[in-house]
Amino acid sequence: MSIQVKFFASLKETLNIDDHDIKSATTAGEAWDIATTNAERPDNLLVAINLEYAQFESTVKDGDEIAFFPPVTGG
Amino acid sequence: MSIQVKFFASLKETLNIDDHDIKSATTAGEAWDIATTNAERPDNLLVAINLEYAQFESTVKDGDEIAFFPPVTGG
Amino acid sequence: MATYILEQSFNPWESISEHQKSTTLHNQFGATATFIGTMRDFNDNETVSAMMLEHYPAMTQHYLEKLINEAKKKWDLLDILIIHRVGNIEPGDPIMLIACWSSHRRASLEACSWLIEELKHRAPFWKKETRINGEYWVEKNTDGL
Amino acid sequence: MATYILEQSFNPWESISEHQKSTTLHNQFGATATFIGTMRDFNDNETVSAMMLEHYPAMTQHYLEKLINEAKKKWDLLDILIIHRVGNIEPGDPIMLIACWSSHRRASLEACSWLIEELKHRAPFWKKETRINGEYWVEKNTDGL
Repeated sequence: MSIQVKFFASLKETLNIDDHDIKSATTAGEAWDIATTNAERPDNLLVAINLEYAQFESTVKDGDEIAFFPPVTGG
Repeated sequence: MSIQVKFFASLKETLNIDDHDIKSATTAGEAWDIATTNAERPDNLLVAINLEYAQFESTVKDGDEIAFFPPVTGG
Repeated sequence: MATYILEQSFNPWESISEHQKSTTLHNQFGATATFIGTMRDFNDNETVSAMMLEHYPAMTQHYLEKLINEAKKKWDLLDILIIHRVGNIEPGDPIMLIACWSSHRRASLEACSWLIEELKHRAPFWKKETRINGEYWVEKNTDGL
Repeated sequence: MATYILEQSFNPWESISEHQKSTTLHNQFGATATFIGTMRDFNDNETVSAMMLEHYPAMTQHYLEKLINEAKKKWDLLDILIIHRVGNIEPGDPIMLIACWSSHRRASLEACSWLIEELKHRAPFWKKETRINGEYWVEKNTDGL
């Protein structure tokens, strides 16, 4: 029983945090709080659940992959 | 003293006419009448004087190059 | 800025690549938008086996330069390349190439689209298609399609 | 339809040419619109000596395929090629390539412009620039500029 949590780009550096699993969470926002031990959410923070953009209120379930990252700047 | 008259594409074939000089004309329309011996002007006929699009009422002068052609279809 | 009217077939990607190398654009451009128009082997649901492209050389040269100057006034462009075929063309042959280089994407994209439409509606080229039943002059260009 | 995420520098014109040869498009396409985004050696009036492009591999692949499928629904396209660099990038390197093939010009031109904007606003890539005073994450993409 676990949820994978990933961080990217400036967010990963600012939080100084590695990708890791958490045991459970009911929403993406709760996953953030657990994974970062309640770090403040930056402005413009984006979240994806299983490779799709989601909201912090979106529900998560066992086995999900949740990613947090800043605005994208590719292209 | 002469004005060059040119014809292009389907127009040249339909009229069965070669590029030639005429002695004088006051307007592009008159140049058409003289050069084609009063052929009817086709719908969509275009005219250029010295490489710029013009009107049949546009004045022409000695030494001008007048071209008549159908709608362009390049690209 | 360069324009070429060619009587032989050309490789559009090599032409763009060579033009880009020949310029002093290195490390200045961030965006390149290109468009290639290619001869298909059918039109209006009919097989087209060959095409002849006639033009009015002096006016063509004048108009291509005029379009380039107008585009440079409208957008912040670093370079423009226009190539157009004339003469006998076979299916699969590129007919027209337009390439625009700029610092940022909007200028090159908008200029490229604008140049296509202006060239199609103002530059003195005429296409004659060889179809099964004979040769036909194309009567007019489609409107932005 | 193809997407490639590359860790090495690539020649955009050769990539398009090779892709075009590898497909069964021959004599069917009449229009090819392409866009190349290239790394410049300055940004915001500052010299940029290098760039690192990070991405979220699984989501990137998912999004590029999703964008291609959406574009195919919106326009009548014969083929699409998308290439995006990741890793360490040097000034003058192409970063992104989008090429669209269609029968008529409007579909490829509109799809190419749309794909650029969607990729820039949805695909999970992040740029970090090396400037004179250090390394800086690019905070957001310009809006269609």
